[in-house]
Amino acid sequence: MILDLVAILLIAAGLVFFLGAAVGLVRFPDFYTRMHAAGKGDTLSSLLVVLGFALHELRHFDGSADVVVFLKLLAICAFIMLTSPTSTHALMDAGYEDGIEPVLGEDGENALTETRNRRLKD
Amino acid sequence: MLYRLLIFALLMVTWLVFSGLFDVFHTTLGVLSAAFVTWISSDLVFEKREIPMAARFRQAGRMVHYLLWLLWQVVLSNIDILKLALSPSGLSRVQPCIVKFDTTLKTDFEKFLLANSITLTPGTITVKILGDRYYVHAISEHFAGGLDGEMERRIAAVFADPAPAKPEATEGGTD
Amino acid sequence: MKWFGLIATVFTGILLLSAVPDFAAFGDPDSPANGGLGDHPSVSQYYITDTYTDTKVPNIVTAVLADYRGYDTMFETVVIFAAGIAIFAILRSFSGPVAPSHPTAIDTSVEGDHQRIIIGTTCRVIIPVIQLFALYVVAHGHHSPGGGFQGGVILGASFILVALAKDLSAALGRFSEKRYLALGSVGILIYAGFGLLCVALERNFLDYEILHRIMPATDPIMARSHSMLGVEVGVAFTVTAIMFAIYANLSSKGRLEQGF
Amino acid sequence: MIVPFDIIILIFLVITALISLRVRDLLGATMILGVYSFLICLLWAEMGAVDVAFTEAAVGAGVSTVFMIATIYHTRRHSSD
Repeated sequence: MILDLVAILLIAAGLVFFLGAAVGLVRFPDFYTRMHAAGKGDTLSSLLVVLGFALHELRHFDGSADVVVFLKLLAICAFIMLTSPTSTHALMDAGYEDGIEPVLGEDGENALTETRNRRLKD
Repeated sequence: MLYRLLIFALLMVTWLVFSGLFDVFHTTLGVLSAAFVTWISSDLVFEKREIPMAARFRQAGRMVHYLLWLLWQVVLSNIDILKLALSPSGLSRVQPCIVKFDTTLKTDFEKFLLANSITLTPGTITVKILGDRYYVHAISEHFAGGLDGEMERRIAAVFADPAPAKPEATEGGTD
Repeated sequence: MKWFGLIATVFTGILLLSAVPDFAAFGDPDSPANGGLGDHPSVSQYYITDTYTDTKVPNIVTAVLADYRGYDTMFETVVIFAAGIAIFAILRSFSGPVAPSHPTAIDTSVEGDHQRIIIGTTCRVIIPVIQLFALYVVAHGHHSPGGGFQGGVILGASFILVALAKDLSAALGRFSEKRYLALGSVGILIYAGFGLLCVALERNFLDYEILHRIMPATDPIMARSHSMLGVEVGVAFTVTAIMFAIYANLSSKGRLEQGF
Repeated sequence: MIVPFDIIILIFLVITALISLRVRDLLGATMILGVYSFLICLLWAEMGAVDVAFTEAAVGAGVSTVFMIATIYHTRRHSSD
């Protein structure tokens, strides 16, 4: 019962973060800031939803099968934790290599220009 | 050799979690598969084989502690970005910049861990690592302030054994 | 030409759509495919009711694929092998030094970019887990979705991942040309070997039941189950080798040198 | 089988198929074909054909996308028509 409640809470929180990611994806100004919303809202929300499923699996202890499913879902969580930031980074990096100029704030600086200048000199 | 056994054990645990069937036939298949994977790709994980096994286990313990802390940070700052995305005035606070900083971490795995921790905590994404220098895209100066080095200190503390090295490098111990 | 294409597409579409009302409803037990016609029992009813008693395999799809229609699956594997050999025959070139693949392209990479610490480390950590998962998929085709094709593709993809994370030569160091050509053929030989063994024991090709005579500690039913596993392993070998072979030849224009 | 879910997936399938034909950038078209494969995979899974869905996810959305990207890398990136 309590586990069910916690599971529902986790899944609902995950969906709220998904909403935040989706809204951010539409509202933010350029590729890089959109990746912030898409890459990270995604990570935490999928983690929360999968954790919710995992707890839901644990709710009745009548066999080993449920525990195995729980562990498998935890393994999926670890996989997401490991690969999601990497793919976000890979997309950012690829975008920069492809020459997409980041939109900067008023006094925001772009430290990466130093590598780019060096590159042009060569 | 000891490391091969460790990798084999981790893979075997992973197999049992995947499989869920513990009869003799499937366990034998698991032993064969784990041995095969150990044979073809055990050189991929745990690059520094000279670190004693006990140090590895201490590192693994601290690593779990660090990951819990990281998870909490991720939740905290995700709430931040949620506010940013949903509040009507949030867009005015989006002032992106790309900052750089140098790290003192040595091994690839530590750098990887720091980079992915930065990417996981919202507001900042690692764009590039060139040598020791990190280039981080931050969604505003406020988030860039979070890179004050606390994360780096914590990671350094995880690996602060006599011989600095890589930790648990398979996610086999996911459970 | 464009208009002709449009007319042809629309005509075919109308033809296909006009056939839709004649279909049975999804999962209809009385449709000819499921229920049989008249008093002839249908083959799918047979699979559903008798697979487990025939073969002791809970996953009907695997039983149908590797046992009841094993002949079919064997030639599917041969088709994949032939595709790989065709790509090898067309692309592989043994000619001299390599011309740069993009002579006109501007190198836009930032200095020091070859390090790729983050991607490289992630791939290094997850590749063993992916390979173990591939073997798990092959081994548990009897109990859960999966089997030789899927497992083979995942195992091949793990080698492709090595090539993506480092470069092609690192992947070829693990899985050289000689090895993948040999493994691709060995897979089919395993499959055909199971069939020929049955012939040698005076049964039909791929009639696994008789294999209990040479397999230790099995009865005719378990012999079918275990032979299916063996056959799946053969399929997995071929698919792994061919997937990697196709990637290696495509990504390096058949020179197996540069690649990415 | 859940009919509204089916209809949503089928609509997305048609949309992705049309977009992949319209896009001039072949790399983009490849990505959208990956999405298409993944939607088909969802459809199979939802109809209960889990084995087929698994194959579609591994072959269609995974490896064949990589093959196409590897090919585009050695040909031209933009379609001429």
